[in-house]
Amino acid sequence: MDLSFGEEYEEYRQTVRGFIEENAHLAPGRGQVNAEKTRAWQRLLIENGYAVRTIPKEYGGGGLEPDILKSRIIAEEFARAQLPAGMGGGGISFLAPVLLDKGTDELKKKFIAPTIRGEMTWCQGYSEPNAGSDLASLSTRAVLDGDEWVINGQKIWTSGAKSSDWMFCLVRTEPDAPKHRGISFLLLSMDSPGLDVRPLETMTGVPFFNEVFFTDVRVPKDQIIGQRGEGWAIANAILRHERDSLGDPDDSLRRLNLLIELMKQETVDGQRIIDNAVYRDQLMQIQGRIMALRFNDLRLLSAKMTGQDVALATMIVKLQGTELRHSLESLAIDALGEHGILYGEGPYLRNHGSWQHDYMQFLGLIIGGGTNQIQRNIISERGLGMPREPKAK
Amino acid sequence: MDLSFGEEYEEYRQTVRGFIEENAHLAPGRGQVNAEKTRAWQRLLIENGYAVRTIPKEYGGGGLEPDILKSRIIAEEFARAQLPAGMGGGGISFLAPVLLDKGTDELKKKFIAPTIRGEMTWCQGYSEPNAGSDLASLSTRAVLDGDEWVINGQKIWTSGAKSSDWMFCLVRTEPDAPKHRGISFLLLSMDSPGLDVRPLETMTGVPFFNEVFFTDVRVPKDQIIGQRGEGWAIANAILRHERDSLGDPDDSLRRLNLLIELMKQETVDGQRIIDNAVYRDQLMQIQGRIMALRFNDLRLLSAKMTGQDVALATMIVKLQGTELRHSLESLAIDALGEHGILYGEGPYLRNHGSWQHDYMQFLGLIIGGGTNQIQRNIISERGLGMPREPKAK
Amino acid sequence: MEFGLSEEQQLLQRSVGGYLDDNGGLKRARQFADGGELRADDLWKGICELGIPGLLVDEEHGGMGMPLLDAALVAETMGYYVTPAPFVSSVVMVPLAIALAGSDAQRSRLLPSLADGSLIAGAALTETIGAREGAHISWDASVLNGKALFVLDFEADIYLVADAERALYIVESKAEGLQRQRLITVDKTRPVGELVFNNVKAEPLPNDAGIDVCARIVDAGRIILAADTLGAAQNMLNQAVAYSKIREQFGRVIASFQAVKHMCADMAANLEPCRAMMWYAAHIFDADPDESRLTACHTKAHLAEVAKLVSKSATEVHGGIGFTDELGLHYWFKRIEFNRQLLGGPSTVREEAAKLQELVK
Amino acid sequence: MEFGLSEEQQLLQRSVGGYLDDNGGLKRARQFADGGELRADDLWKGICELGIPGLLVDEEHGGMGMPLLDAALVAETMGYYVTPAPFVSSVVMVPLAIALAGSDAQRSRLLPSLADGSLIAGAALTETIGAREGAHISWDASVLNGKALFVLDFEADIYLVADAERALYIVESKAEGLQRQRLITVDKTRPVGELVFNNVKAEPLPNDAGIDVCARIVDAGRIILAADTLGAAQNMLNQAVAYSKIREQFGRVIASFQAVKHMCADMAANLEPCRAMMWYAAHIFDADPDESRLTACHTKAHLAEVAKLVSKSATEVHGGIGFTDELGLHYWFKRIEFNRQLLGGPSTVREEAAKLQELVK
Repeated sequence: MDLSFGEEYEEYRQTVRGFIEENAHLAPGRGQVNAEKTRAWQRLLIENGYAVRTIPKEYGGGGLEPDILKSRIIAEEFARAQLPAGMGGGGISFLAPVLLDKGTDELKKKFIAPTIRGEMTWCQGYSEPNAGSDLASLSTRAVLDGDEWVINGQKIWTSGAKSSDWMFCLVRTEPDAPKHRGISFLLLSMDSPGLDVRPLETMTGVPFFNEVFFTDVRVPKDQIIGQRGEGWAIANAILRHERDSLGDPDDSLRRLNLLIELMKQETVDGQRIIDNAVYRDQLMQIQGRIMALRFNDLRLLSAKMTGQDVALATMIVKLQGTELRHSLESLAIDALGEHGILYGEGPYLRNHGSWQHDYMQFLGLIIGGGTNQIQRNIISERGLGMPREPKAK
Repeated sequence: MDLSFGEEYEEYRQTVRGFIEENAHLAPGRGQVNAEKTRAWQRLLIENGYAVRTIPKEYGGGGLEPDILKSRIIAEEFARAQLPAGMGGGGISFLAPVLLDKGTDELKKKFIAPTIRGEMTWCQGYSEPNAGSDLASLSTRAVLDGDEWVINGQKIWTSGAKSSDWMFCLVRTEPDAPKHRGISFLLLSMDSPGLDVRPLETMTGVPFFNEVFFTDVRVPKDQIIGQRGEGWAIANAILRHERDSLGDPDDSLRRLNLLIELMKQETVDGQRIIDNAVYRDQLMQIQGRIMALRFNDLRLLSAKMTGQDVALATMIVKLQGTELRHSLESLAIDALGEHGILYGEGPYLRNHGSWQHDYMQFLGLIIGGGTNQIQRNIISERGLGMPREPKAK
Repeated sequence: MEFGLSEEQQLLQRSVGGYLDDNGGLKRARQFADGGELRADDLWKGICELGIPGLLVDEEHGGMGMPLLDAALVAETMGYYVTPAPFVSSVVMVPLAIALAGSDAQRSRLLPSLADGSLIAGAALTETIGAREGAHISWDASVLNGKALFVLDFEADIYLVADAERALYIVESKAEGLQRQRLITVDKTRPVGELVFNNVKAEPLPNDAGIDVCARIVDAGRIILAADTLGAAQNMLNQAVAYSKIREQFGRVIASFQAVKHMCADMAANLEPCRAMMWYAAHIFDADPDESRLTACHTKAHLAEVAKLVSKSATEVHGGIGFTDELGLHYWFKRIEFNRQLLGGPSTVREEAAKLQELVK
Repeated sequence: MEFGLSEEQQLLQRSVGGYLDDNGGLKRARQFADGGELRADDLWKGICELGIPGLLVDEEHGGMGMPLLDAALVAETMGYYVTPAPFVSSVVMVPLAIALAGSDAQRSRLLPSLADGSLIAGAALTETIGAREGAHISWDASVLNGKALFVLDFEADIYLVADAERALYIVESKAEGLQRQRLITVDKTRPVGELVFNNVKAEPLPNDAGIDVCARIVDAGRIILAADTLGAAQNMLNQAVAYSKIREQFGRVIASFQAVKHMCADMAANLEPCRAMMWYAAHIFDADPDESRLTACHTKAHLAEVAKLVSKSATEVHGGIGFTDELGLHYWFKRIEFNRQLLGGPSTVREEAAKLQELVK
């Protein structure tokens, strides 16, 4: 057990701090929509090795060796300064690594550099109305017609579809193959004729997801990653990644601290809410659960560095993290009482209605990214070695 | 909604009270082992129409019309006086009605009268080590040899096997029939040669259940209720009955009131436990849950009288009642702190260690009488019309 | 003895249900939520034709003089159909308050118009349960001052107002010095709002009987909100079971998966006893006011907890579509949330239950 | 940075586990529970040969001077094998107390015999966490009077005793005026008892450093009990998963039923992060005493809650046999219960956590 970062890393931390101090004025503000300023900041970070640091230089990245500790230091220091540590999104986080791993030279050259510089933004087309938990049964079809794929079908739960330039998506190209082997991974422009994006309304009322309809959408034949039929394996690697990012305990900790402040300020009949022993006990329960997940996260980070197998400790993150966060938001609403259900706008809204919003949003995330029922299947089968359900007769 | 019993019944209640006042001195004391006094009391109750009141006179019963309200009044008044309202047990509660319904004249004559007078006590042989949730797969075998069944096999969870004179049990008599149709319902003497009863030790440490081993146990051919292969249907009627008697909310209410008294008396650092807001809130939660189940019970009683269908409200009783009771006992242990885990004997034991005992016993009952997982299957399939699991390939 | 509904009560519930099935339900709730209507006048008209507003008003004043159980059955149906109509205050709490605490003149003047639905009444009582900073009503000579939050059935013609001493008043919504501001909650089917009183003229209810009328009508309100919750939760469970029987994944309807079955079984097992609890709570409100308080608290709190489980699980059973607006499942979800917090959240109400039993120092 | 166990720590845990697998485990626990032994001398001898009693004692006094994490790893293994051995007090709390608060002479006299296991020490500290009526220790001139309940590692040669002012004393178990009475709990692998002091001579620990040693060793004790719970719960989960893979009902192993799978998944999902939490809590005990208190409270409470879920679910997965004595599953169940209540139940400990953060008025 050694929780220090070591001398070399402490020096690196100082370097990062120095950079931040010098350049903070160049960073885009919170919720800034100045796209060019955001991209300039991204380019600056890449040049200095703070964003997409392990992508090779020839594709526009930092060309550095992977170093999880340095990555963590970067994340910590930028978070401390409340500055974005580069752009996020599916293109940079999920697609670029897959392209590097499985893309042809041509695809790499065409897509990686503009993607990581934020000039080409991506959305992800996986789920369909009839392929949710059973994603591999997706039915959006792509048929080869000369040099082009012709796509027909529908995707759902596509966040950012309105604002993205491109989409990476799963389509069925081999209808006669077993369901997991008939899927391919295609890249397509959101400007393609025949594409129709409609916002999906959800319980939060805040637009986030979309439906995307395909009518004879044509895509060049070589905008495929991997071979025909290999799409499922490629997508799965991404999905595992995506799940880990849901229910981040550091984020829950920030919310908890906000809740503690709130409970100290709010009063009912002149008594502070924090002085209510019932809510206080529930608050402490949540604090304990967050602590456990945060230490679990440290263990995962450390295990990544040393190559240890911590599969079970990894698999449980999404299930535990989303349920925990949902409970936290729920406690806040109960503690606020009538004020807890205020939403949208108005004079008595606390923290911009975020308690109510996140309470609902995290119910969505308990369902999304593989429902928590599916997570339990995965944990029991892959984590505990219990058998899959027998096939129905 | 009319929660009064009506004039006729209030008069009946006075009659019952009068009887009790006059005869209370004849009742056996709490936990009394004077078998003859118990049986004399039972005979007195039968004569006066307070026990086994609907069993025909020719078989030794009261010969009265069924009247659920009168039955309830009897139960209430004897409970109020803290006197036993007659003998209980599987023979009187479960077997006698089945005999009446399905038994031959000979069987009725031979068994009903001594059973209801308490001269012939019964235990129940259903579960087997490999037939728990899947009871119908039981493998204790009975083969006809001349005029006798010859039984080999093993039963488990047989409460009262040591003290009972007779057993009613399920045995496989038609090994080639489908599993539910190969079972018969036999009656046998516990004095039969080849029977071996061994107490089953459980987590409570208090003897309650037994294992019963059969080695060439011989039973007269006609000691069968119903036809060969009809045993499953007969047993199922009994099982439903038995489940309803687990997790009785009136009993939970008595425990709750005892817990409230305890929490008022006990102190930690000079503060009464009831003054701890966290435990008090949990206590109130339990009180609310008990209330819901008690009113549900009233609804069931009323529906029985009017013949209404309240299948779903009936099915949930065992699941809800046992979980509730387990939670109640668990709260008591937490509220008592270290004193809560005292068990067996000693100076600081509260309520004879019953909190700890019932906490464990009710975990046993969550499992027994059809595990609560099986109850959920039943509720979803029979109560909500959801499909059975598809058969495995 | 009969623990159950009379034929008349079943008929009442069926007829309100039939009307709302045809004219209300999700579609009407959506339209109301999206459209910025102050009141759903068409629905209210139909509800008036059924005689609902007069349920609890005595016959002498143009009502039907029914027990609270009848109103609770209607509330359950309102919740089942997420109905945007003034009910808990205008049909239940205010008529009861006027009947119990009003003078003969007040009764004669107000009850007939409440009973025929031509007058809508809101209720400003939140501060008697727990006052937030800045909220407080005081009576001085003949005027009210202060602020009341979360006023129920807000789009009203008159308001019933409780001051800090739990005395009750009637205030015209157009009274001089009265500022009204709508508060937006998750539940867009139930208008609530804030009232600010600057020397507002008000008419006290004399309350000659000297009972705690404020407590009585809060009991009634809690039972009614619990009944509404029961209806909403029952609908969510029904939808979840029905959807699971048609939605296929992995080549089977999801209703055949044990995980889904057990979620539904747990919802049903928790919800089913709530029906008897709600019946009893409503019945005992009239039959035994002393016993009523404790039962009302527990019914409000227990229904809130059970419905929270149901609303989460039913949404989960639906999967992604449960989170979207498509089936509108969230209208019930949010209605349950509203009912949970108004007139006292579960642990507040449980603490009141403990106090009633003298379990609090 | 490395968040994990060193090779030495893994080796330690494996060697203790190996020893207990061969010589301890359920069979030995049963024998101890049934047989009326005061101490399991054979096991203790083996444990001494492994050097366990000296884990936390510094090298100068014959120990190994290891951090608390090493002791916690051993505690986890003890819990895993339901080991009937004095540990939390004799190996952890008392040596730490003497090291922190003892005089040089006391250290030299007591630590070496604690380190080689020839001296067993119990701890009477329950009243500093919450005193029950009648329990209270007072110091007057040179003698102790009063009563201490739930003394840990009760079958001891000496006791560490805290008085009402949290000052610490060493008392010989054979001291004049000391009455000892065993208290029987569900967990028969852990002797606890009552001490009654009638003018009993005691030796104060001077505590020259002036820190709250009582609080420090309670922190350590809580972490150790949490580690024991982790081991016990992990064993129950392992047993449940293993049993479900061989038990057949309805023609399938029950591990293939989704209800069983999801129960096991929930147990694992809750339990797995507790491992990192326990490591951290034990590590920070040495690394940062100030931070340690809060982490120790949360680790104790959280493990207790998670293990309660695990112990119930694991028993349920076993069905009837889980309730019987046959597989002895209840030994772990009861060990978890013991750990839950001793040194502060979950909500008591959570309230302490709140106090540490100044969240209590």
